[in-house]
Amino acid sequence: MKFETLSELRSHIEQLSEKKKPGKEIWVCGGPGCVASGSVAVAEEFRKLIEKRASGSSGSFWKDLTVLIRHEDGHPKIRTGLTGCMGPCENGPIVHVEPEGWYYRKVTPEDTAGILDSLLEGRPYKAKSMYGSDGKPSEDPRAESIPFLSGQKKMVLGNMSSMSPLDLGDYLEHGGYSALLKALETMTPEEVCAEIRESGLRGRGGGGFPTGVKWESCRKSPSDKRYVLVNGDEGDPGAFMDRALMEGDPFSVLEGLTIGAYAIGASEGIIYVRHEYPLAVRRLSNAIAILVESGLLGENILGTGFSFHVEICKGGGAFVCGESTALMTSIEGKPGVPRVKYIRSTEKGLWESPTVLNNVETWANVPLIINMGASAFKETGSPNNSGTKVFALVGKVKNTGLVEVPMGTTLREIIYGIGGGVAKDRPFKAVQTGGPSGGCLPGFMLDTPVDFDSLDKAGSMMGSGGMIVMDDRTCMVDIARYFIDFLMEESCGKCVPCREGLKKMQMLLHDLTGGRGQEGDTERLKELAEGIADTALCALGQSSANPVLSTIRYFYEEYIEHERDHFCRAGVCKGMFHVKINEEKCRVCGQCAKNCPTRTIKLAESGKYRIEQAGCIKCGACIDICPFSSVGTVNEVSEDD
Amino acid sequence: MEKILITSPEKCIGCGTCELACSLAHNGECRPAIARVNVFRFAKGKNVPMMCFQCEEAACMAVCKTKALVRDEKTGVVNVDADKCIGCRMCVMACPFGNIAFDRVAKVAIKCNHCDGEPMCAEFCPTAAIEYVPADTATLNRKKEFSAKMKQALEEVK
Amino acid sequence: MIEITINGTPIEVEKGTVLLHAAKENGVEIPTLCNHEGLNREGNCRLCSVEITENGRSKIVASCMFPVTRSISVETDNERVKRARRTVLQLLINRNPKSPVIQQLCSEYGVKREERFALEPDLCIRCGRCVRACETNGTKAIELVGRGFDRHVATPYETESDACIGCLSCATVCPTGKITYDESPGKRKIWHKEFDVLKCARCGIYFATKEMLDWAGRPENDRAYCDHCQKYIESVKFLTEHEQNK
Amino acid sequence: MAGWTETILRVNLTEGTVKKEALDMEAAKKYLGCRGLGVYYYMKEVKPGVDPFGPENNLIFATGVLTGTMGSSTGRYEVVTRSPLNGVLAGSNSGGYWGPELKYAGYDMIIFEGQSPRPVYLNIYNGTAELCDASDLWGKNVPDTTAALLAKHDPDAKVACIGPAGENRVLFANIMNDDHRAAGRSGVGAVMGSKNLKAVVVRGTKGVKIGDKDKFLAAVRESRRLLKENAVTSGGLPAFGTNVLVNILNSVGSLPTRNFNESHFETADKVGGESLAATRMYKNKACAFCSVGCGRVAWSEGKYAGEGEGPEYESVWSFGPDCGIDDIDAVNKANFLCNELGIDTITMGSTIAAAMDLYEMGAVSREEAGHELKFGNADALVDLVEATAYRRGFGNELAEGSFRLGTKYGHPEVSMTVKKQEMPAYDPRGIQGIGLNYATSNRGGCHVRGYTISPEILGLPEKLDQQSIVEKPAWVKGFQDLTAAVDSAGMCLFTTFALGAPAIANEITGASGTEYTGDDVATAGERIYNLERLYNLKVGFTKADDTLPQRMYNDPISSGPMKGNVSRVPEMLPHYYEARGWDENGVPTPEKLEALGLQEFMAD
Repeated sequence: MKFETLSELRSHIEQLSEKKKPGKEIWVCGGPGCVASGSVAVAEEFRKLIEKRASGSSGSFWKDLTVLIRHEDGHPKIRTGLTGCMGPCENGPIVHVEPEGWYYRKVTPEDTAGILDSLLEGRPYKAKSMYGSDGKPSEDPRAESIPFLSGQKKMVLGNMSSMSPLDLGDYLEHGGYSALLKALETMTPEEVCAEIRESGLRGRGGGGFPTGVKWESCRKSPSDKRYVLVNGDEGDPGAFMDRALMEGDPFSVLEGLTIGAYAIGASEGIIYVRHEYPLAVRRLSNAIAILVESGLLGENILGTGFSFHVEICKGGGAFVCGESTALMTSIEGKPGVPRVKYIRSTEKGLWESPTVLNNVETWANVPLIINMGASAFKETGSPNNSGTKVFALVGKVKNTGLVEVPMGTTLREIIYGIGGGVAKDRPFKAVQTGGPSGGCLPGFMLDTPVDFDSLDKAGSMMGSGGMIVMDDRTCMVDIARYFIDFLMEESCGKCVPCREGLKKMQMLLHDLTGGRGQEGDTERLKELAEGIADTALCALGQSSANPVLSTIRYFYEEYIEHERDHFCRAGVCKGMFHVKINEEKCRVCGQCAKNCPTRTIKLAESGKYRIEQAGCIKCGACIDICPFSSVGTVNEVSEDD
Repeated sequence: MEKILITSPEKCIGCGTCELACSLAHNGECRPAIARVNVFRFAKGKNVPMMCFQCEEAACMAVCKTKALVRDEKTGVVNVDADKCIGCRMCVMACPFGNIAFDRVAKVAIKCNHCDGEPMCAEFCPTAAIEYVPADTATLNRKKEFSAKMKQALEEVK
Repeated sequence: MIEITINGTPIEVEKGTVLLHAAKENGVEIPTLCNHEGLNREGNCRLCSVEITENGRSKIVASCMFPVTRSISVETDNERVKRARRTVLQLLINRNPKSPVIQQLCSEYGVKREERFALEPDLCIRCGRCVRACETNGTKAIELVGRGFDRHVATPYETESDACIGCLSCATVCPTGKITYDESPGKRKIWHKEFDVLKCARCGIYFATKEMLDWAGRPENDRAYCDHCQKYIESVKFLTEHEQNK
Repeated sequence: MAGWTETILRVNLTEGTVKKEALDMEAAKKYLGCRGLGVYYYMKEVKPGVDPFGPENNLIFATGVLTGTMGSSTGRYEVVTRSPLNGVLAGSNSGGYWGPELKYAGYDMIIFEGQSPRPVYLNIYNGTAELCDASDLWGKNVPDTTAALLAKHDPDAKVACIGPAGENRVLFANIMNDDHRAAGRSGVGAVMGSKNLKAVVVRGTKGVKIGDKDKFLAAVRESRRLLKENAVTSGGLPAFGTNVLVNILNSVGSLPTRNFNESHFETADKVGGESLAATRMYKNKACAFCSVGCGRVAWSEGKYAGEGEGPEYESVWSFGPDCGIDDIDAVNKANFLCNELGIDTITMGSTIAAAMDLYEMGAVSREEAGHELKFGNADALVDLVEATAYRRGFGNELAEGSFRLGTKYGHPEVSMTVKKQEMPAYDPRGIQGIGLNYATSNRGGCHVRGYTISPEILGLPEKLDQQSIVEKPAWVKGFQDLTAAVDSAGMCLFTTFALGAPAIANEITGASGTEYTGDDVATAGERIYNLERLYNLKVGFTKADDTLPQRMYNDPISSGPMKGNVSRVPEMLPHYYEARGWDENGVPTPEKLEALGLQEFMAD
């Protein structure tokens, strides 16, 4: 249907809220992780099953399996379909059942009948329950008793586990567009800006700049033409927060954007999405088409005289295009290279017009704030860091996945609470936040609250929400090398410090991790990194030194070992360590010998296992397999080793 | 009052001192080949000193993309902002009179700028064949006559 | 007007003036490689870095890009600034050891090429002046292609470009002498493209490519002479006119 | 050093090679350029007494420190070689635009060595210098040669070349540049011809560096002011050219007439500068960078119709009064022909005057002369100029100059020469100082090596009694030295009407960036003069050659204001030697040479 006036939309929304939710809902996670592990087949199976059981119906089925499969004819009414990412990717395919709120892990098509039956019978399907706090399938598969889910506060991701990303109706049912309605009906643009400022919302793309301030300054810049942009050029390795939002809840992003356009007086919006996210593009395009059809985008929206058009711009996937000025140059059709930014984009941005560029997650926060009001929004989070933040929790952690927590939650709560701790219970070594240009924080910083200011102070950054957990088998110098290699690939090459400086950092790090370190290299690296941080042109270049600086800051000793002793304690850097079994710790379980690919671990006269150094290829399999942590690295081995 | 350089070819004895004064003033060396003013010598003792007319509709200015050629509204002189010149030579291509050139060593377009109000060619011309005079109606007419003839002649060629 | 201090000296500058200019107008020279007054500024080389302090917070900015909009204090030559410039120069000399201008700057700042990090010598510093010149001229025959360390100036597909007119402004604005061209009587070769260079009908010097004259809109029938000889021709015309009027 | 290009070209015509060399900057500093530098290089490189027409004689084209700069009248260069006319070390100075152009091409000097097996010319375009075939130019006169070369090369190039006279080794053939300016005297064109070198084409687009721009401009401003304020340089010369002197000299009874048989020409006015300006002149013309503009662009009419530049006073005199001719068209025509054919006008006219003298006394017959060669025969004059250039008929005799002519016909006394070179247009009997200058001039009969006419007649810088001899030796020395310096620096001699050594020194200082005082300049002049003298002594000239034709001593002026006077050179000569610091035989003393820094040239 098309909403012609505010009141039409209002009455539609009011109707929806009066209506009781119909029957049961079986949602299959359609996030990329779950799709990869077979969730589409699961959804298909559910569809067939419900179809079969429903009496004589055909309903309308969309060919695209990623769309909602709806069947309302049978009794009781059961809806099923694919959603956006539900979060616990490690455990996919995930199935979420409403209104019970049950979550199932690693669901296969074979489980579907059981789940459907159990649902109709009103009991959980325990076989595939998510793990409880004891690390075993939970008796109660509700989110509250699953640490991974209960530790989170899903605000932005709130609706994603229980609606179709393709259906505006679903979105409206979940309260969608009430915020736009409220803004258009009851607020002036200035008031919207003020509300956002008041909420303390800060840019979720990593900069943490107060969104409301940005909007107000853009609104004040005199111009006939203003733009609102969505930065959907998520490029950090391992990060997928924005992707999840764009794929899973495109309407919320668009609603936020529309509110923003209203607030700053823009009539055009552009969503910049990397072309590696074709699904996000499809979902957004679909959403835009529906919204235009429904009168929620386009000319004279809801009869208010406010017009707003949105286009999608597909980026080439260059990491640097996530940098705001590069993104704008890219939209302008030029190579995505950053511009020096002493004049804010809010004054001169896209096509030299005042522009507000916010990241996907920031936009998705906007309807929440308008709906609940600034003061209610601020109740979540910590001072000066209101609201929640979505993270992609990955690395050596038990539960990987998409998590949303209130700002100010400590690293420990996220990694150990939600994430369940370091995988295989190995010692925690560091957590990397902020993407490639973020930093690595050590164990003693685990109680750092995760917010913009604390992470900055700790020498890392919030970034867009990547969070990589590392254990003792991670070499910090090698990590720095990895990130510098990545950045080296991704540097646009425009300015000297980033282009040439990364090359030199890379040479130094390759020397250090290749056993060619020279005295003073760590200092050299530090000096260079500081120089780059001072002089690089864009935020990306300036922060490109962070992986090096933060690892040197917290893991200096490890650098010195690489530099001076040519020793890699983590046993990562080739040829820079020997593997040795600590006989005191060895319990003679034989795992190491069994797993040694070269069969060089033998039982020694001492009765303990010993590695014959001559044959050892330093693959580290024994270190990883030893349940007693008795195998480790040493710099030198003596004759008798 | 705006001042202009006017030439009286009939007074010119062809010594070329203006060329050296010009090159010395602008380039610190004595080098007719780089002078903005040139004297052409013909049979029967005829000599014609030539320099930029500071055209009202200057082709050089029109074609310059970097605003390296700017008219000083006070003096009417079209100046070269050397810092802005990128050496595309379009002005040289465009001037129908050959009155702007490109200095390959300094990498910059060069033209007469009245030596910023103290034109050395006029100062050193021994016969006042080049004069720097207030742009009153009479002198302006003389200048116009000179350049109008040029333009006319040029039109005929075209 | 906004009052700022440069190296402790208070000065007044017009709002929006970039620091590089504000400094220069007040006799403070700041080195730069990528800046060219006739071209869009890009702030690529970072050599013009200066330190600004505002509300007690200091940061390094590229003076060629930083517009004065608020009262700030600027240091153009303190230790941090020098260190920043040395960082830049060190990186440049490692890759661009043969450029006289880089050598000169390095000797001023006491920077020497590091053999260990020495890269294959290249004269190009990717400042993009050539590309901007070409773009400004409207010809757009060259561009910076490749990312990061591989970034370099080239014509599309590294082959001769229809857009190139052989005007040589790229070579003119190149600060390091990287861009060269071959010139032989009647021929000019640059960016893989060979041009015929027109010969002056009077003095015989080769003065311009046809493409340059086209680009400048010079009438087809008025292209016979170099600028000097054109001047001569004009003087002949003047004389002829003069005679006729007599 | 600024002011110099510090590069010279050495061309070996025998080998056909051209190479660049660094200029000896010590020498450049010491000898200022042009004449001095050329003489220095010549003496360092060529042994004394070589055959002027032989391959071992070098031909040097040299510019000076000021040539091509904005100094005063700096369009000059000098040709230095051994003269075929009289065996001295000749220096022949010329204006125009060629000299500066050579510097703009990047060279201070060209040294030609050897002898080309076939006609060639040297073409210089900045850094490029090559010998080219000149067989199609050989035989062409100066304007045709110049036009052909400019058509072939850059039309803005400058050409110095010889005409048929040079090719035919007329002993007083000159080298013409820019069509109308001449390195006139001493037969340097014949040497060029003997080398089979037809022309030197130069095009230069470089510049001359200025050492101290501010100082230089200050000096130039001051010089220009002085030149402007001077009646000769800003009045007489621009208006009437050097020819302004015809009436002046006539009025002081010192205008040699009919081969020095008289000193007053009744109808001189008809050929004077005033008449020329009023009836036969298009316009005056300047050499490069000259504020004086004494050149004439003139024509001739009737049967002598023609067009060209000049005539200068000396030419007017030699073809006019000295031949007893008052037909301005004939005089002009003879002058134009000399320029076109490449002949020195002074020697040409004076030789014809001597021939007329011979004819009048019956020593030459009408058949021999081909004309009724009486004084006043204008047709004969014009015809014989051309005949001389091509060595046609009697012209072949004339081509040897008056000394050989007189000797051949048994009357050496008709040759009005000093050291076999014809005296110019000032009667030494009427003007004592100029006589001493003639007698002692290093290139023989010549006025421009010590132009005492300036004080003796024009009253510049002060008026001297033309008949007095007391102060003349010192004045002659002073003028000779200053002239040597001015010639060498690349300035025009005429600037000295207004400028003294300090003004010249200031210009050189500014241009070169090296400090020169007025004394330095004068000393340089004296050094150059002594060096030339040393050459002449080495090739056999003696005190006995420092003399005038006997007529100057024995035949008093017969009429006019100076009636009854004879030259008193013998009285002045010892004082002159003394003033020069030479011994009684006119040989520079070792002390003098040492003081001038000429030890290396001391007699072996």
